[in-house]
Amino acid sequence: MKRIYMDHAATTPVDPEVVAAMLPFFTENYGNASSMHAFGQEARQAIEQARESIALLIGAKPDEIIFTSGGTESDNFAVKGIAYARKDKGNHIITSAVEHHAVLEPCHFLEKNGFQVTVLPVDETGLVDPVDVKKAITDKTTLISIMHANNEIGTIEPVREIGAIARECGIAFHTDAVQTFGRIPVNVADLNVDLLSASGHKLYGPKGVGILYIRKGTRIVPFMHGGEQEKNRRASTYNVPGIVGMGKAAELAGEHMEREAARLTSLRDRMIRGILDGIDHSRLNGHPVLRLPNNVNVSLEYVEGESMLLSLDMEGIACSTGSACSSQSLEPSHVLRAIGLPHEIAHGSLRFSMGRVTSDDDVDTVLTVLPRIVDRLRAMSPLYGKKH
Amino acid sequence: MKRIYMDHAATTPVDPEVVAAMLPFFTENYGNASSMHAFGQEARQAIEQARESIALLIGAKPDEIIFTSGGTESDNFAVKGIAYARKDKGNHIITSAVEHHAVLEPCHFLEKNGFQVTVLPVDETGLVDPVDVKKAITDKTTLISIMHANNEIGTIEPVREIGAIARECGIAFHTDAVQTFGRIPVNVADLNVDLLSASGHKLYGPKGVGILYIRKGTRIVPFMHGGEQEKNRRASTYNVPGIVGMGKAAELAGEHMEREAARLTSLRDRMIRGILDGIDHSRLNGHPVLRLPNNVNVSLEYVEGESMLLSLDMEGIACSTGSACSSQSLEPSHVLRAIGLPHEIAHGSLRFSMGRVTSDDDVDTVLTVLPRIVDRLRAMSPLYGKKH
Amino acid sequence: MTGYSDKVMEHFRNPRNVGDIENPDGVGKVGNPVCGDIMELYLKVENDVIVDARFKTFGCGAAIATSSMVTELIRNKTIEEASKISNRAVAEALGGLPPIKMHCSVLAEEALSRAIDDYRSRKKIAA
Amino acid sequence: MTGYSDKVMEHFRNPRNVGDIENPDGVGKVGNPVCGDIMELYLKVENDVIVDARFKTFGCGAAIATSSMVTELIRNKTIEEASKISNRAVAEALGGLPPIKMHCSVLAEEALSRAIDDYRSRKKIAA
Ligand SMILES: Cc1ncc(COP(=O)(O)O)c(C=O)c1O
Ligand SMILES: Cc1ncc(COP(=O)(O)O)c(C=O)c1O
Repeated sequence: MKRIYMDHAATTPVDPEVVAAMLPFFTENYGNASSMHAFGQEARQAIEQARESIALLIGAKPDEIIFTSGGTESDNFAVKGIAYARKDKGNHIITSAVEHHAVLEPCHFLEKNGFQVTVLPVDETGLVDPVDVKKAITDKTTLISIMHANNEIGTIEPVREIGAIARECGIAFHTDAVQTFGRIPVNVADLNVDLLSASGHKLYGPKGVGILYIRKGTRIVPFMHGGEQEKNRRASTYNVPGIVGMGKAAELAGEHMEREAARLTSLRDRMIRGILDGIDHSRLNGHPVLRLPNNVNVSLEYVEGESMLLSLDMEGIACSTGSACSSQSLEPSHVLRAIGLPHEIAHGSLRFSMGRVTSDDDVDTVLTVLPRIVDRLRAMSPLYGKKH
Repeated sequence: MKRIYMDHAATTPVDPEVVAAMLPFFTENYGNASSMHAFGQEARQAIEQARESIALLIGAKPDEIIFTSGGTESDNFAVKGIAYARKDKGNHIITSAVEHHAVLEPCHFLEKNGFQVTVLPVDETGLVDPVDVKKAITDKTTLISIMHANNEIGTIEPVREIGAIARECGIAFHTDAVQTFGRIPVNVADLNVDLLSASGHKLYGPKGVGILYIRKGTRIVPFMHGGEQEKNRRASTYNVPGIVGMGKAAELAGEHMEREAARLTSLRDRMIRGILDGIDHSRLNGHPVLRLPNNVNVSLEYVEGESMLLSLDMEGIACSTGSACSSQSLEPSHVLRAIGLPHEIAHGSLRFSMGRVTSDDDVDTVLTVLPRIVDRLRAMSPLYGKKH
Repeated sequence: MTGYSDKVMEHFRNPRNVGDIENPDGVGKVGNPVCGDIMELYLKVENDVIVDARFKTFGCGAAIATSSMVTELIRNKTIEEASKISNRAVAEALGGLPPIKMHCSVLAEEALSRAIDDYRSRKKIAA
Repeated sequence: MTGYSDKVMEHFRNPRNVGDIENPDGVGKVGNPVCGDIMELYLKVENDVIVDARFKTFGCGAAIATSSMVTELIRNKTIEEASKISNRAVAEALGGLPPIKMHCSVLAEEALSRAIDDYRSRKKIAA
């Protein structure tokens, strides 16, 4: 059975070129990049080269890039770091209901420690309205954090407009670009952002490494306290192979992105049409156009997501669901609830996220297999039986 | 020129067996370990196996081990996580003057946010006195953090005794075991610890991965907020290759540790004797006996550390120094100051830290090369000239 | 989340006794769309012995497997015997369930007990 | 910290003009053991021209290299010319210094200016 991986929003395979770039830094050039000796300096140079590749990809200066352990750390660093750095100016943060937990949970932590958080709603396609952002601003607002594109439903937010509002008001603006970095153009000047998070493993780089872009002149309190790495802004021994890998992945993304985004967009639209046409009582979640090129998120009514996911997995197809049953909370995805889906429809959602390996044939396979699975499960469903 | 790496306290090469264990998880079993599909489950199983290997090495239960991005994160997590979890009970933390910055800096951060910190002094060998710990305890004390062994001078602290005191008083006890994990026996029951930090790259594992041991029943506030990984205690996509690598490294450490510690101890003592006998005005820093098997830290009077380090590097020998000149603060190492070294002697310190690749010949080379370098630099030194 | 046992997967793959029963002697319906699991259990009873049991379930893999297993466990049992089957027994028969899925076995137990209650109250009325 | 330029390493490896001068015409001593850098600069001056310059330094690679470079730069210069040599000039002559090492070049400039002051005050007394 050919295995079909349709979960690139969760993580991606590491590109073999990336692995090759990383390998020498495990066993040969293994120095600590803070060390003065030759072993250390080799490592240091490799890090600075990676920093340049990444800066280039997003239109930043190299010393505005700080390496972290991943998207979650970058988000925690940005949110807490700005909140603490500006706590003399104010204690109010604005974010949205569809942010990743890596932004929402740090906000909740801060709420328990004296800060105030406004969580903006979204429309039924998942869009934040810049007007809402503007209205939510008070003289205590120090940070706005709105993601670039949503990881579940793929909706691309009006970050540029929100950034302009933030800048006008002198408020720091952070965007979680974990899902867009290396997939669609991301430019910190165009987007009007002061801080931007990205993660290596979402773009064919290794897990356990990420970056936070911090615009020059933006004061921030460190999140990872300790040694003097990253000019005292992020402590811990440099993860040299990880950083080199993310640098290489950024380079490759720069080369592939444009062609790949176009290719995926057409696969995506074919797949969406195929599902909506081929399965009755199905609907698309997220925005039809302002959408990540690789994201297909659908709800198949009267069936539950995990049982579809397992059935697809038995046929070698890997995807994900926003159903309660796959989370510890037993609550369906906060994103699907934020766009107003009734619980039972949220429970019946599937996300297919495509990538470099995804072929036309893979899409055909999904379009053949999925309707069969939905039929079989609907035949077992007490909800479906009632209505047909 | 043969290169001799004597900086294993800073970082170690990754064991080729560890790299081999990691490799499949980059390009083949690349799933996100939180995913339900087969790709995810393969990754999940590998993580649980690594967790078991590590638990076994330190006498813990697997679900008491949480994976982090390294020693710094584990220390931040332990210190802040306990402080916040117990802030209703008290706001006082006890630590020592020789802790790694990854413990001291989180303490300073907390001090700025309403907590109180007592930093205990050490004696001239670097030992914390358990009696001092006992005296420092108040009814507001919620956490004691004392390292297992010091990374600069190698002194092994009386953790077991301090742990007993903490337990008696119902205070959480954390130890930073980054330098001992996998090098000398570490057992969480023997050491009476509630929390213990370790890092992969200090024991022939990869950089960018670590663990925090948290004794069952110890309440802690997450440090990395976000997704539901690690039972809601540490968010971020699992760094599968890194975790697998650390697991393999722990396995190998279990096999090698005893023999290796004995071998290194005898190399260490020969090297210390060789330096003290071969170079006048030299002295050992740290405890002569309660000492990491691989640590040699000496002060060579009238010469500055960095200039020795560079000279050694030119001869292919990599080591480190506690001299001001290698740090951004231009202050000599806080550890060397804490053991009472005058500034000029602190500036003249070198640390050689040995490892699996270190041979008898390597030690001989250092013992031949170092005196020559010291002579040459002393001939340039205005301090030496005066006295001889 | 952790994986399912082979037995769970086997029941998920080939669920036993899917469907409903015309003129059932007892029906148990539990759960609701909000929590993501709905189970309906149908019994055919002769002389206080369950001669047929069928289910319809909207829910995750564990929900479907536990529904399937519970129908297997109660077939050819007396009502008295069936009423003693606990959620743990269902989970054990499946080779265990991940902790966060134990609620599915609870749901199955509830469906069973409702169906038995229903059977008993119908019998009372008929009597 | 970042690495040194090749020129710095070359001067560190082969420092020029190490030592002191018997009966110097000017001496500049700066720094102290606390901050980790001590520099002593000795001048031999004939007709207001520096005919010999030597140094002794306790300090890091940059401290030794800047000491070496400053002695090179001032040799065969008039006192007037030498007094115009700035710390930046020393750093530039070395192909630059890492930012956190710029203080070493400042120290070298200070040593030079003290040595020149010393020379001038001796001359005044002798005159
Ligand atoms: C939008 C978004 N933000 C943050 C994260 C967290 O990144 P990481 O898993 O690298 O910590 C993810 C992915 O998990 C994501 O999709
Ligand atoms: C004692 C000690 N604690 C903490 C750390 C930090 O570990 P890491 O560099 O993995 O973050 C180190 C090493 O750098 C260490 O030696």
